[in-house]
Amino acid sequence: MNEDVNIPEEGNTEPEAFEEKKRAVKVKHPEAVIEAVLFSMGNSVEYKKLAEVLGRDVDETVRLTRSLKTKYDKDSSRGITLMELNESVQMCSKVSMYEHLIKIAKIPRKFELSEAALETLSIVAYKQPVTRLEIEKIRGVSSDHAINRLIEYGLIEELGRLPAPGRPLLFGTTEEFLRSFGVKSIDELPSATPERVEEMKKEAEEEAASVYVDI
Amino acid sequence: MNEDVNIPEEGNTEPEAFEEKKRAVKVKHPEAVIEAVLFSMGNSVEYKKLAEVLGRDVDETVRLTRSLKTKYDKDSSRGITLMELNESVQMCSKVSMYEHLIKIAKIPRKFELSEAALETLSIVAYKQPVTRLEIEKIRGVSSDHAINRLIEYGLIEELGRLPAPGRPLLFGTTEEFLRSFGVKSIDELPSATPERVEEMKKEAEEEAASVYVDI
Amino acid sequence: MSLSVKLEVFEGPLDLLLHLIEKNKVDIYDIPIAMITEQYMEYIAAIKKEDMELMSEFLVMAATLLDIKCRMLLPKEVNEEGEEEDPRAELVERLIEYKLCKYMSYELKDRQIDAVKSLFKKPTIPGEVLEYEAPVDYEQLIGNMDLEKLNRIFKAIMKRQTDKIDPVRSGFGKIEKDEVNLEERMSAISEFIRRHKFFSFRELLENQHSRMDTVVTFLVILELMKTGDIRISQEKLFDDIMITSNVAAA
Repeated sequence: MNEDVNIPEEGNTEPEAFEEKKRAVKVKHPEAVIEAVLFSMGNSVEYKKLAEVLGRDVDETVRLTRSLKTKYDKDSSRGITLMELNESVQMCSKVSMYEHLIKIAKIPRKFELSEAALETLSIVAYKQPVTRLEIEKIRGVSSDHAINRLIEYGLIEELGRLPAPGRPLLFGTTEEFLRSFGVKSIDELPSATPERVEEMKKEAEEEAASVYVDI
Repeated sequence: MNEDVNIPEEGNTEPEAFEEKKRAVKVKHPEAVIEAVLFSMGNSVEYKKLAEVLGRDVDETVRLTRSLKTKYDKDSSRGITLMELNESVQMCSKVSMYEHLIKIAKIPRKFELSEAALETLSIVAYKQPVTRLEIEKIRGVSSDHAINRLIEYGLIEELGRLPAPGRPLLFGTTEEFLRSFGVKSIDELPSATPERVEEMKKEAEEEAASVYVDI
Repeated sequence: MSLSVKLEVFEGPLDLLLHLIEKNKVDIYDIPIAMITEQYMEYIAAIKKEDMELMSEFLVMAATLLDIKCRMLLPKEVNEEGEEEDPRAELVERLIEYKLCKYMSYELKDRQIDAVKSLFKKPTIPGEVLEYEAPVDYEQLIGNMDLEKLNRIFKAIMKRQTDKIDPVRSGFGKIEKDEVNLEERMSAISEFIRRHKFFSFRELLENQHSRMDTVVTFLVILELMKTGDIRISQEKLFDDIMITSNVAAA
């Protein structure tokens, strides 16, 4: 693959160097052949190999290929183009086509909040800052998935860590949440005041203590 | 992958059922988009899906695609074309490019179908959905081996079971069959209709008549 | 006649018969059955008897041919409509169908020759396309949810949580698990629905604190729905379930 392919320089026209070309028959429609070859191969094709198929020298092959690329690029009714890579060339879709490709290559995401996510969101909204454990205690079920989903959607975020044993993460709602729910300011929600953090810290400590007692 | 994505509507009170159509914007260069999509996807793409990307209805999409195919076919500087397969379309290299492509591309192993397999395949193609028993009745010989071979090659597939005693399996042809035999759709095959039988009868009679003259 | 032709070259008895018909240039609709049968017998007599399965299929056809030959010699049978029946009719039909199948298989073979010359390619979807993540569509995500509804959900959760804690029993060191009697609850609720036309599920749950109570009450409601004694409705997610009794005294 990585042999020394020497792309012949413009002036290099030694007639003896064309030994292996003796059986090379010039194909009639080189552009069509380049298109068909690059399409069928899918991956990159060395100019050297393409030249063999075209029955032309590498130099001319490069020239033909480049002019084909120019033709593709200039024509807005074309969705494909060529990409030069080292001593090879590959067919690809035009960058301007990506937005359309996305529609067909990607399964559209469904944006919806499950019941679990809504419950979790309401707890975060009204109890923030709140730890994972607290959410789960209130809901009575593990809420990892719902929390991750809400973070992914950008409705809640990590606010920091509670200065308590285990240093659990604290969650709160985001600005996007306020925007989406038409909340003018954070004041409309119980805010994350220092007092609330203190309160939680105490709770967490008590909890930790009670756990020890239980054991 | 292929489920119809139904965006859940909370209180679906909008009279228009064209929920997803509201975002369908007619793309500017449909030919370029068809080319880019079919090139990138490689596999066959349903007209229905292509229509979504183009922001046009299926009929217009089919029309656009066919005119693009005609354009490819007429232009001898093009090496690719399109192949219609039932309700889908796929990009492929032109048949005339084959002689050049065999020099460079890995040609997929051509499966040599036995006479028995071809007979069986033609019965499945024309009589589908068809049971093993029906195939054997027409051929006059056991066809297990041929059927298994065709399934292995992906040319026929089980379609379900006949709601009859024994619940026999029903077979039909696949998209791979259409591709491998260059058939747009089953309807396009020369029909084995009663008219065709009549035609054959006439031919036979004429033949017989000419024989008598000869004698 | 040369018997060097191996039987294996024929796909089956029908194929052999078609071959004989074509070789003798006879009309498929008027098969000289005696002649064809004779030639058919010569062929199968010549083949090796190794492949019994293949052989049996050819022998079945031989028997059919002999049967037709005999019936041709007898006075013609007449069907219900008084028409003469040709003993060859069924065989002819099968041969025609088989011939069609052969014809179609040649057609397919021809098409395959060109079709394999079209090459396809594997998907090459640009990385940027594959990595693309659609931005969150908040309008769709939030739907018609608003802060007020979120607050209702929150209150419902908090209520659910306090309901779970029996204020009296939680004071005890140990909570006794008591059995809830389904039948008892059933008759209590049946009695309730005779006296109340319209009430909510939460009303029914008043003074029921254990999870078991809730479950049993819910089961009873389902049962009463099935019997048609009540109808239920729930406006929105998390809303209280409204129950309408069909058996309440007006």
